[in-house]
Amino acid sequence: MTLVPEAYVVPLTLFSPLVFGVLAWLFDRDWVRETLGVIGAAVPLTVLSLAYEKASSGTISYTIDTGVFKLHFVLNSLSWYFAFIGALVGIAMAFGLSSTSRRGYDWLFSLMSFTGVMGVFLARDFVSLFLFWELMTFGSFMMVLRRNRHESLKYFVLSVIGAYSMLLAIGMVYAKTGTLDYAMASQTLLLLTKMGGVSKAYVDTIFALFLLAFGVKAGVVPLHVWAPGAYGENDQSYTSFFSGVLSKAGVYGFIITLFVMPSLYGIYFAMGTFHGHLTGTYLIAWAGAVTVVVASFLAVLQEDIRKLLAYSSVGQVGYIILALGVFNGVAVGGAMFHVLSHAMFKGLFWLISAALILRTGKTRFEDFGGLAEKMPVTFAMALIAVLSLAGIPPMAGFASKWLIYEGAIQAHMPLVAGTIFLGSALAFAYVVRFLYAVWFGQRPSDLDDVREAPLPLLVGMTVLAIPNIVFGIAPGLAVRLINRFFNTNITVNSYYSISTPTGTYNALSVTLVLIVGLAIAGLVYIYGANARKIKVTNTYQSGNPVTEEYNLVIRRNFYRPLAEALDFWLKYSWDRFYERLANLSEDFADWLREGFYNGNVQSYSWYLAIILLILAIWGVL
Amino acid sequence: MSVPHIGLYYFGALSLVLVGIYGVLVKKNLLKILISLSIVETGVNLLLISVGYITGRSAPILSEGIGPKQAVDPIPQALVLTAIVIGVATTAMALSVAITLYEKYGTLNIEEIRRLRG
Amino acid sequence: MNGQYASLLVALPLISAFFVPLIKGLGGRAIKYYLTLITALQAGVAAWVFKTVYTTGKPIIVMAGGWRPPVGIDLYIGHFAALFVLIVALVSFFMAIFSFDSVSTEPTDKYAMLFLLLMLGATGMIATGDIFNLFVFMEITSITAYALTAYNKTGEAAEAAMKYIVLGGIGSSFFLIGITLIYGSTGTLNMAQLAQLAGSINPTVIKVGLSLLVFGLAVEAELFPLNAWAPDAYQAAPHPVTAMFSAFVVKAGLYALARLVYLFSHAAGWDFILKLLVIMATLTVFAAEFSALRQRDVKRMIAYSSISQVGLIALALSVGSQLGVQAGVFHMINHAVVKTLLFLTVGYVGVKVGGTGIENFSGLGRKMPLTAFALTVGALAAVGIPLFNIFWSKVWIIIASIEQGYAWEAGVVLAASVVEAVYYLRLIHTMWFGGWDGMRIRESLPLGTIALFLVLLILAIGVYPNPFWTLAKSAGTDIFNVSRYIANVPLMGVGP
Amino acid sequence: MVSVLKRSLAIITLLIIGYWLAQGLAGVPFGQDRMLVGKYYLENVKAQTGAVNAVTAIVVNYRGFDTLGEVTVLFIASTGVGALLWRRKKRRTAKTEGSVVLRTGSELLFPFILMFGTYIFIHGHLTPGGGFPGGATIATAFLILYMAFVDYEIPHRLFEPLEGLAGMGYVLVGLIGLAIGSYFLFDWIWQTWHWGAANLGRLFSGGFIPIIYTLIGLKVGTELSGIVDSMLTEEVRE
Repeated sequence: MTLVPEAYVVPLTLFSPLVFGVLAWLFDRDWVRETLGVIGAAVPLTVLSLAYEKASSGTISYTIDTGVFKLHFVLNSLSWYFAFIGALVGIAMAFGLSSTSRRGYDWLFSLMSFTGVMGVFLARDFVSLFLFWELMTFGSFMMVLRRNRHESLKYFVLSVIGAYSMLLAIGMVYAKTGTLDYAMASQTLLLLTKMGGVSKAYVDTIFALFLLAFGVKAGVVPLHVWAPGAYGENDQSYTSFFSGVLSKAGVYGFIITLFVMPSLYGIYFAMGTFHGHLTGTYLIAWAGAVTVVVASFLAVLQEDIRKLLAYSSVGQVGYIILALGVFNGVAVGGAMFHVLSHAMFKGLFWLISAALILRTGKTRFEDFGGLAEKMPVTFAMALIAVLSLAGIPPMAGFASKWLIYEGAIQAHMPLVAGTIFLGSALAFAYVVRFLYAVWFGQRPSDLDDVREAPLPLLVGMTVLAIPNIVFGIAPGLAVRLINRFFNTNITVNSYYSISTPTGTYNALSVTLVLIVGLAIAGLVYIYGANARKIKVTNTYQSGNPVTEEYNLVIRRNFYRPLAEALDFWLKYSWDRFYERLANLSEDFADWLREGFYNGNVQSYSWYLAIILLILAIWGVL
Repeated sequence: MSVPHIGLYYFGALSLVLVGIYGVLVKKNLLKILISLSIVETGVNLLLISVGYITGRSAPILSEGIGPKQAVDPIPQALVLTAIVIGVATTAMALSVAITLYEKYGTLNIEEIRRLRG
Repeated sequence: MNGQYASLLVALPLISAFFVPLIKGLGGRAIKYYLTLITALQAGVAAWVFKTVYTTGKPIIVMAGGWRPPVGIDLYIGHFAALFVLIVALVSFFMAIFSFDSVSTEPTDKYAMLFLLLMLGATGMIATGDIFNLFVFMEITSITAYALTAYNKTGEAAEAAMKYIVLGGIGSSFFLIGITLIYGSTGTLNMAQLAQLAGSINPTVIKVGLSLLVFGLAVEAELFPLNAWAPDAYQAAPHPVTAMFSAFVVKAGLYALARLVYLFSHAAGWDFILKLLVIMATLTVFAAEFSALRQRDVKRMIAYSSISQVGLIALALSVGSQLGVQAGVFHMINHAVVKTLLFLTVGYVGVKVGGTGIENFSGLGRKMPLTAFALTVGALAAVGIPLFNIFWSKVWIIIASIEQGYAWEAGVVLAASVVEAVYYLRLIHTMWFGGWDGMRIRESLPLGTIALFLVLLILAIGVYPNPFWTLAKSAGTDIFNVSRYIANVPLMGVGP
Repeated sequence: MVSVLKRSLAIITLLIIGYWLAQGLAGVPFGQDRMLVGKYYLENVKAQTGAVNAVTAIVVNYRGFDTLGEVTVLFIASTGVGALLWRRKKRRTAKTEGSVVLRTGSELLFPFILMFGTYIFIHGHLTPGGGFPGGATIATAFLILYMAFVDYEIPHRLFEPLEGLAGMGYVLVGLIGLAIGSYFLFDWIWQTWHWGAANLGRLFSGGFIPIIYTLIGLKVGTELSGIVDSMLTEEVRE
């Protein structure tokens, strides 16, 4: 702790990425730029690691006085947890960018959004939240803008809608409470609600606006439409941060509305119950569940590796939202845990896709195959990521999903729990495809001279792969951390073993069993199996001849039957709905413009007369 | 709702204003519109000056026999002087614009002078 | 120096404008240098006034002819006026420099005179303390504006001027009727005295009178639906003049509107006027944003954007709280900076590339990097991205209007702002990622300096708004706090 | 049909507006004495300004700022009209030469109209009138010349500088007031020097009112003539 004085912890965490980003932009030379960028991303991680003791036992606060508003930042165990996850993915992103990007522009804006995320996590009042929220959105938006105008526009419009809802909500809070501090505002609001100073509808509106604002960033269906494009049409190294951490800012927003502002907490009770569940949170749980199902189905059907990962991201964040909505200790603990594990495995995934795109220049499954031999280290990383995402022990992804599932069962939400199961099955379906289509099978001849991913990218992957295993084998580590800021009701027996009121998960024993099992299977395979080679294309045909266009190999149209089964549902697309809405408003704009500003000065004089008439009628009556 | 009692002078001035506005709202010819605007201005000026009138008193020139108690309010008259000049200036500007418009568009029909719209 | 020397603010541009016919023979360039010199001098005077007012904390009351109000006309240069007179002078100075590149239409000497008188008119409107004098200065402003709108002598320019004249003419006539009514029932024209008497005026008279005053000023202040002249005038006027319209001419109208409305805050029917203004302001934002959405001409698009921002200011000024007025004033400052920058850069592109259609902005990032950069910063600021100046004022406006119970209006305004974000985004994308014809244009050094100065100002206010917010607060209080206004004017006891 | 609808709508609208305005005006009854500041002027005008005509005293002295603005407005109009109708090469437009009666009459009357105009503006502080009517009268003289003679043009080289000089003169008088009496537009002639206190009600009195009105008269005369000139010229097309 003596290494970094307490007063510098927060400003260093907040501003070093931005400052170094600007420097990298200014000194736009190879190596200089990358070095500066990596330093900028490394500072928060270092500072946060050093500040762990202080932050987990107390708080470090910091205030900036802009004169217009005072900006408060607090580093406590909650914000430390989120910020640390962010910083970890951030440094991985920086390593990745060193390989994939040669532009100062990218460094500037990706590090700008880094600063934005840190600000969002550390903010303790609404203005700082909004300010850094916008900074974060702006940085990520500029990254998309450079690559695709249409997708950036979609992202931007939805973000702006979210931002303005937040602004409106903040304004409404401030108007009634006169303060912008989370704690103060929520206390005052609670008091006012109790005394009847604020109507229920007013508070409901605030609540809804906040959820809208955070829902956009978290990509809750139907606000997710920006995500596939924005995640996909981007520098993939940056996407690891974008999808891994920026979406968590949305989650963090949900956490603020649900837990940091206890008055809103009180409002859930005021909103009444529905089948024994609090209506407000039940809605959130279902929003999450729908997100899980819809996004997972869509992910399964994608033919583009980036789209698949993007929809998968949306779906996985859906889990977190769902768990928050389940609203009991275990589920929320699981949500917090899943924030960690999702950031780790999805960040890893995107870095892998960055490596693939960098080395092959291809993005569609049909163009890949057999890369495991060419890029062995990347393949090992991919294996970890896939296992973790699919929720297979001993990876972090299993522990978190298990907790969420336990929580849902405890809360007597069988349907919600069912969606978790369905989502897991679907996740398995798409990661299998990712695993098989990309790494195994026949290798297209143009991929024969593919090389292993460059070193910085591999370093980045390693940074993210290790936590996947560590927190998988030692879930107690994470849960103990979470227990510091939230009473999860989960007992930590040891680093390796955690217990909920209904069950115990001993990661170490599971791992050991698994290793033993694998070893036996391996032995059986090596010594006992009577293996016969078959053609890869044969798997699905089962001997029946098929036409060429219905040739469903794992690399092409693999899940086409599923798509046909879902035909009816796929007709409806939120994307198209929004497109139509946009067209409608453009038509409205034209109508207004041509109709009102019609160029005839006499009509304009009539407008004046009408205003006079309104004044007159008011005067006469 | 009762009919407000206003003097004949007010009524006349007000009528001029309304007649002028009517012209602006209905006439298609730009020159007629500009003339209507002038009528409005005249009406307003008359209104302004009649507000300053005090029954039975004379112009505020304090020469023989007219003291401060025998003169009407001088301020509206001073204001009207200014307002008239402003009206003249506006009309002059408007007319030169109309000349330019006629040169460029070949018409003074305001329904045809609509290149700027939307 | 004696505070009365603040009258130089009016005298200097006047005498300089009258001087122009004598140096007509020297040629256009010399006259533009002269124009720059005079605006710089005016900025100097304004800076002195600003310094005096803000160091003493007392307004300067200029009494013309030595008569104390209400007998004579006074110029009330309080915190607001001192600040805005400085902004007027500075913007004029910048635009005088811009005129070198952008105004080549003859006769330049007349342009210079009209330019100076436009500056004078706005200065007078902001400074005056007499309601009829306000009318006179308003007419000076608007008649110069008519002339300057038509200055390019194209058909479109004349058309725009014609619309402006007709609508402005109706507006000012009714404004004068309003003055008539109010004078008729009080017998005075001094604003401070009117504020004292406001409560005792016959309710019918004050209702009608105040409505008419507001109506007349709302035409100048571009409130929907009285703003139909504005986009045309903005588009057709020479580029520097457009910037001036947006930066201070409309602000002068808004200020006058706010000043009069708050002066009569004890009058009957006041709440209704306020509500009406809020509705009109909200509609202004809404209609203007949507009209800008599909605009192909960038100058016109920014004109609509300017109108919408004006609507936002009007909303802030008419929510009826001190915070609202302060936020409105803050927005006025920010808007003046941003729109000056936008119209400067767009106009410069128009001059250099030959038009302000959106197709001319394609690849601007490589064609004219500095201009494109400045334009981008301006556009981002206009959208209200944090760390740019408009963000702060917008936040306060939203908060202030919700605080006064206008949550719906705030919602509509924000929804319309989404539209604003879309069209600015299109512009930015076209500039940086659109096709480029390979041409590179040399950018002028003085204009680049001005643009960079404005960019830095935008960022400075965005990053550290405190000093400007303090300014805006005292200026806003100057408008809102009527009793202090009355106390500051040395009224002599002319009473019934 | 549309036109009838429009007309009737206009009439109804205007009747309602008219009724509303009339309601307002009813609160300001005609012919009553409601003077407040006006009374002060009437009571003090002679002593404070040396003018008999209260209106001109108000126009030039008490409310000098208005008049300065007024002069400016006219100046703007002449400048604006000049700017708008500016031609690279221009000539007079005239359809026909005036008749003999007109030509002879205008030549005869011209000096007298000028004199009358001058009379009006130098007696502004005593009689109804002043700089603006006087100037307008002078402009009429030139208008008559324009109508009578096809190729008549005002002496531009004289008029334009004169217009500027007269305006500058007005501001300078005001600035001298600022220097002497420390107020802009301060009537130093009357208040500091007390000139003409002895001939109240005669020509040489009224402080700086006659001086300003002379300047205004010159200015208005030249300006209005200039406007007439601008409007009566057209472009020469090669």
